Amino acid sequence: MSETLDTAGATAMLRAVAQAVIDQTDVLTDADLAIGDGDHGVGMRRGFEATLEALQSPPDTVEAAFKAAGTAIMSQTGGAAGAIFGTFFRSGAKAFAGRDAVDGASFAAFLETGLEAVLKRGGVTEGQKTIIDALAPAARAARAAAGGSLADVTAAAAQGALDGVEATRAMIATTGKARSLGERSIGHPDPGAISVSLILVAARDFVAAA
Amino acid sequence: MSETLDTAGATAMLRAVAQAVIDQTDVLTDADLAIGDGDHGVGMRRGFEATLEALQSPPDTVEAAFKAAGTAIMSQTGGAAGAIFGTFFRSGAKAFAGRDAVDGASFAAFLETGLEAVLKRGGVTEGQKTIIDALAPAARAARAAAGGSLADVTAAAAQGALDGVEATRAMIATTGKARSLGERSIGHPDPGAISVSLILVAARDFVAAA
Amino acid sequence: MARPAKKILNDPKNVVAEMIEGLVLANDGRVAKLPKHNALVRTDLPDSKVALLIGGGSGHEPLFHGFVGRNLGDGAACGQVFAAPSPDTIVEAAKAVHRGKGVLFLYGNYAGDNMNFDMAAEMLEEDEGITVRTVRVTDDVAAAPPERTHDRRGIAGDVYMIKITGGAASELDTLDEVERVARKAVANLRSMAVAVAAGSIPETGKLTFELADDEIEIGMGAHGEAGVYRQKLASADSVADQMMEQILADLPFRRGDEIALMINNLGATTMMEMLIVNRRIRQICDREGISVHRTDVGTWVTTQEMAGFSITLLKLDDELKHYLDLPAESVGYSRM
Amino acid sequence: MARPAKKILNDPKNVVAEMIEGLVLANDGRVAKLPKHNALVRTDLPDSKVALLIGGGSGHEPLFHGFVGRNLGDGAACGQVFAAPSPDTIVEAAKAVHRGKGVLFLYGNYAGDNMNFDMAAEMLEEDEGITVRTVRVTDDVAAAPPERTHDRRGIAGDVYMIKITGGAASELDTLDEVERVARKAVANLRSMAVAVAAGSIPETGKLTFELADDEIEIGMGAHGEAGVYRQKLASADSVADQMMEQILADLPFRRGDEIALMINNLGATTMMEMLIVNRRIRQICDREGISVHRTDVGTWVTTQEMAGFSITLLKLDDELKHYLDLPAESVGYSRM
Ligand SMILES: Nc1ncnc2c1ncn2[C@@H]1O[C@H](COP(=O)(O)OP(=O)(O)O)[C@@H](O)[C@H]1O
Ligand SMILES: Nc1ncnc2c1ncn2[C@@H]1O[C@H](COP(=O)(O)OP(=O)(O)O)[C@@H](O)[C@H]1O
Ligand SMILES: [Mg+2]
Ligand SMILES: [Mg+2]
Ligand SMILES: [Mg+2]
Ligand SMILES: [Mg+2]
Repeated sequence: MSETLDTAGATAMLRAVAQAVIDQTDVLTDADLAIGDGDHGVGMRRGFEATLEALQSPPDTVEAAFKAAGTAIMSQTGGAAGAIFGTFFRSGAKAFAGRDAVDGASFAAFLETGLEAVLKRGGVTEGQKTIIDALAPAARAARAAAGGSLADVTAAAAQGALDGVEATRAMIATTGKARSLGERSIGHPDPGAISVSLILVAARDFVAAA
Repeated sequence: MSETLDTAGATAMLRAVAQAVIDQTDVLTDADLAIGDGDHGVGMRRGFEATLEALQSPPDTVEAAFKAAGTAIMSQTGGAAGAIFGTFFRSGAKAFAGRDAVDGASFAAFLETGLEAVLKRGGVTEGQKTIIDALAPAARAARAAAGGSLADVTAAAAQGALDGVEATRAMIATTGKARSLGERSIGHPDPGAISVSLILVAARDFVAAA
Repeated sequence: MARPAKKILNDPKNVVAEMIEGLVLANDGRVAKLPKHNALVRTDLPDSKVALLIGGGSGHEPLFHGFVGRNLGDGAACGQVFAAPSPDTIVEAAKAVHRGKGVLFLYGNYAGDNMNFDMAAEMLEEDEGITVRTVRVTDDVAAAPPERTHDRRGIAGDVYMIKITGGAASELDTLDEVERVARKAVANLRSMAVAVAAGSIPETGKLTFELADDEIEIGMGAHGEAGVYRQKLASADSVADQMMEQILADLPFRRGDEIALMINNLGATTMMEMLIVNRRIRQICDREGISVHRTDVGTWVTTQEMAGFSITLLKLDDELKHYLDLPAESVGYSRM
Repeated sequence: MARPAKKILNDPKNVVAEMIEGLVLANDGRVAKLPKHNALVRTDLPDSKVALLIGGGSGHEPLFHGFVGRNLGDGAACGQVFAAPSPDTIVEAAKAVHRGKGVLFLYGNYAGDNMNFDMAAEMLEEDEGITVRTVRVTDDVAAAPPERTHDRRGIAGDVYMIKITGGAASELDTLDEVERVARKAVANLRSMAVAVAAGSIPETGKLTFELADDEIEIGMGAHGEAGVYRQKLASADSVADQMMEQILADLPFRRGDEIALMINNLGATTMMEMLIVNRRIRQICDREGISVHRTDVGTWVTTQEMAGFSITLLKLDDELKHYLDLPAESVGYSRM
């Protein structure tokens, strides 16, 4: 288990993340069918397949790797998820500016920077049953663990996201396609939040195995 | 059991015939769904409901009663059946011209006159899996029994029609909506032929009970 | 035939009358209903013209009632769902559109329509002294072999027939001439349909045929009459290939021909599917050296909620092109 | 969500690209596709005009790609099925339609569209110096209470918005003026839908919601988003009554108002049903003293093969009427 990831390592991690999301296309489809329009799975698959392709040519820096992922997602996913995850990776990438490796602290900063951009773009706050409800607790958990190793930070972030997904079950959607369900949205986890957890769990597992 | 039907009796018989066909709407629907477009039942119902209405005002003559039925059918049934059964009753009615009652001989003449008009109108011959394949044997059987009572003639006609319906099962449709089924039409009786049998069975039963 | 149809209707026995009432209201006064019949007539008919009367069973909306308008039908006689109109309705509609130069009857070639329109024609000639000519649409290549085109059904080709004959009936002065143009058009017209799922008649509420979840039927008729064969659901390209092979060979269409191309929705098919099929058809036309003068992709000749589509090719010459390209406007079909 | 969809397609991943290829081929050269994006642009754009860019997720055919043409959209940015287009596609489409007088973005109010179009607008202003204004369609009264119209979805009202804004963008000289007309139109626009059966996304092949055989959902959104309530299948008249009650009360529409009326097929509904509903709507309008300037009954904003329809009312004044009634022609919408 390495303490940091260089550009090649970060690229490999992003590839593992992409594959993990692609593998769960059907799970995301079903989650979005339950409270949205059913396209979240295929949208995420398109975006992360484009990410895998974009990362074929090795990026020069960690920042470039994350930005390439975000750009691929933004241009191929479409919909709310494309805008949000695209913004998340592209803006979050700035946390790695000038750094040649990902460590625990920079990973936590990545989550915070990405979260901030996403909050601004989407105009929602916590509790509206969105991506934010996985991302915000993940970022907080990562910050709390930021003194530790990259493994500690990714583990904390993943757990924060998973807890966040669970918490979305009890929420009433007040934005996005699920909004009109009102109370009928209770009981179902938010699809976008599930995607956040898939991403962070894959990152944790990659770091743990690296 | 009376030997002849006067105008009121003929009108009552036509009403009984109409009701019998209306009662079998679903049977005709299913028969037409199997090899046609499924509208034969509702078409016959429309025509014979209009017949019942037309016969509310008592016709002056037997001929007028049959003609009124034919006119109602022709204008309300629509489709192939409207043209054929409308023509059949309207043209067949001429066999009663100048007569004040229906007897065995005139009923046989009615079937023959109606058949002739229908053959001309439809341009088909026996064996093409149509109304003709019930009507022609019915007319022949009626002619053979025409020396007997009205009861004999209607019974013979009904039996001829029923046998005709059975025979249509083995035929390949070469006209109408069933034509394109080709060999797939084998095994199914012709819907229009079934209607002929319903009409003549109801006539037989009315005469037998009168 | 067990699955029930699911529709938002009032009394199913009144569908045709209520539908025509709704259509007249949607039409901004340009068509009127005859008081006692399910028939429509243009309100802006010129004093003198060859009249075009179209019609047939209902249930194929927007055909026929939606095709009454300038350079289209002058009137329409509408039957109940899938049932030809009765002679009296046709007679009254013909009298209402007649403007002194005779009436052309244009309708699909079905036993019921043929008999009812023929009876009406006889009545009109005998009782009213109105000259009637008849052209039957026989575009469905699936319905009979090429040597028996008179046994073929009329399907989506009705649209191009109404468009061309409507134009000819606006510009040409005699019934003879209008009939000549219509006969030329029908001789140059070929169509074929594929069904994916069945439609239903409101009054019975029953689907008109059964098709397995993974089956389609090539050559299905406009009332659910049997087609040429059933097969497993296949790709858009391969379905288009099969249909085009039969259509092209039938006329036959040859290198250098110029055509109008119509892809018509049988009811419940997505436009996406039809556009994807259009893409393939154009690849085939390019390969065969056939040029496409114009394309119509839309919903014009339906079989209630049947899913599937038809492909229609019309071989053009300058005269047909002229009438086809005239502007037209109606509830069912508008083109500048 | 178990019943599989049954469609004639090639690889479901390519549906949007193939559909756009088919559409361009059907369009007689009047629109072109951008080389690297699922975006369409008119080929006959004048040198100087305010540009109207429309767009959104695909799957609502003929919206949006079918609404590019004279007096309609100048271009369209198309996403994947039910997914807003990405910022880069929108940027390229905007650059292609821009003719020196700024670009108006007109699209339905959904989180995904809002974010992607906003990002594109920022890029265009910052990187290209192109002025962009945005008008979001919010006609669905089922989506949020009247005090939160900014939370409402855009559904079939898109058609009247594109028609009016397209006309205004042809005749008016400044982006300000075109935006003003569009804002007035959207403020006067109200719609509501009813769903009878679900549609599906080609890539998943799954129906987007479940509805019992005897149930309908009033207020269903254009991607199958939940409506206001579910109820048993009811008569056309009572369904029209319920929907009209909510629509009329919302603006509210008042005695003496003049409206345009649209009944839009969500995909698989028969035109017969819509015409029967039109009949009832006109009875209601008569009773309420609302006059109908024009009616459009057809298939313009779909949810794939969803069955159901929507009702749209637009309150008119002379200016809106003028732009609405301009002739327009495109694959999806033509009116003389
Ligand atoms: N304004 C927003 N801010 C953050 N996340 C959002 C917002 N709107 C929607 N989302 C997220 O997007 C997810 C849906 O993504 P997706 O299905 O790809 O997009 P769409 O809603 O356009 O179909 C939701 O589950 C929710 O988590
Ligand atoms: N040319 C014809 N002559 C006699 N009977 C015919 C002819 N064509 C069809 N039929 C009869 O009409 C019946 C179908 O009637 P119907 O369903 O009412 O009409 P349609 O075929 O117009 O739907 C067939 O079963 C057949 O018996
Ligand atoms: Mg979604
Ligand atoms: Mg029938
Ligand atoms: Mg029929
Ligand atoms: Mg979506």
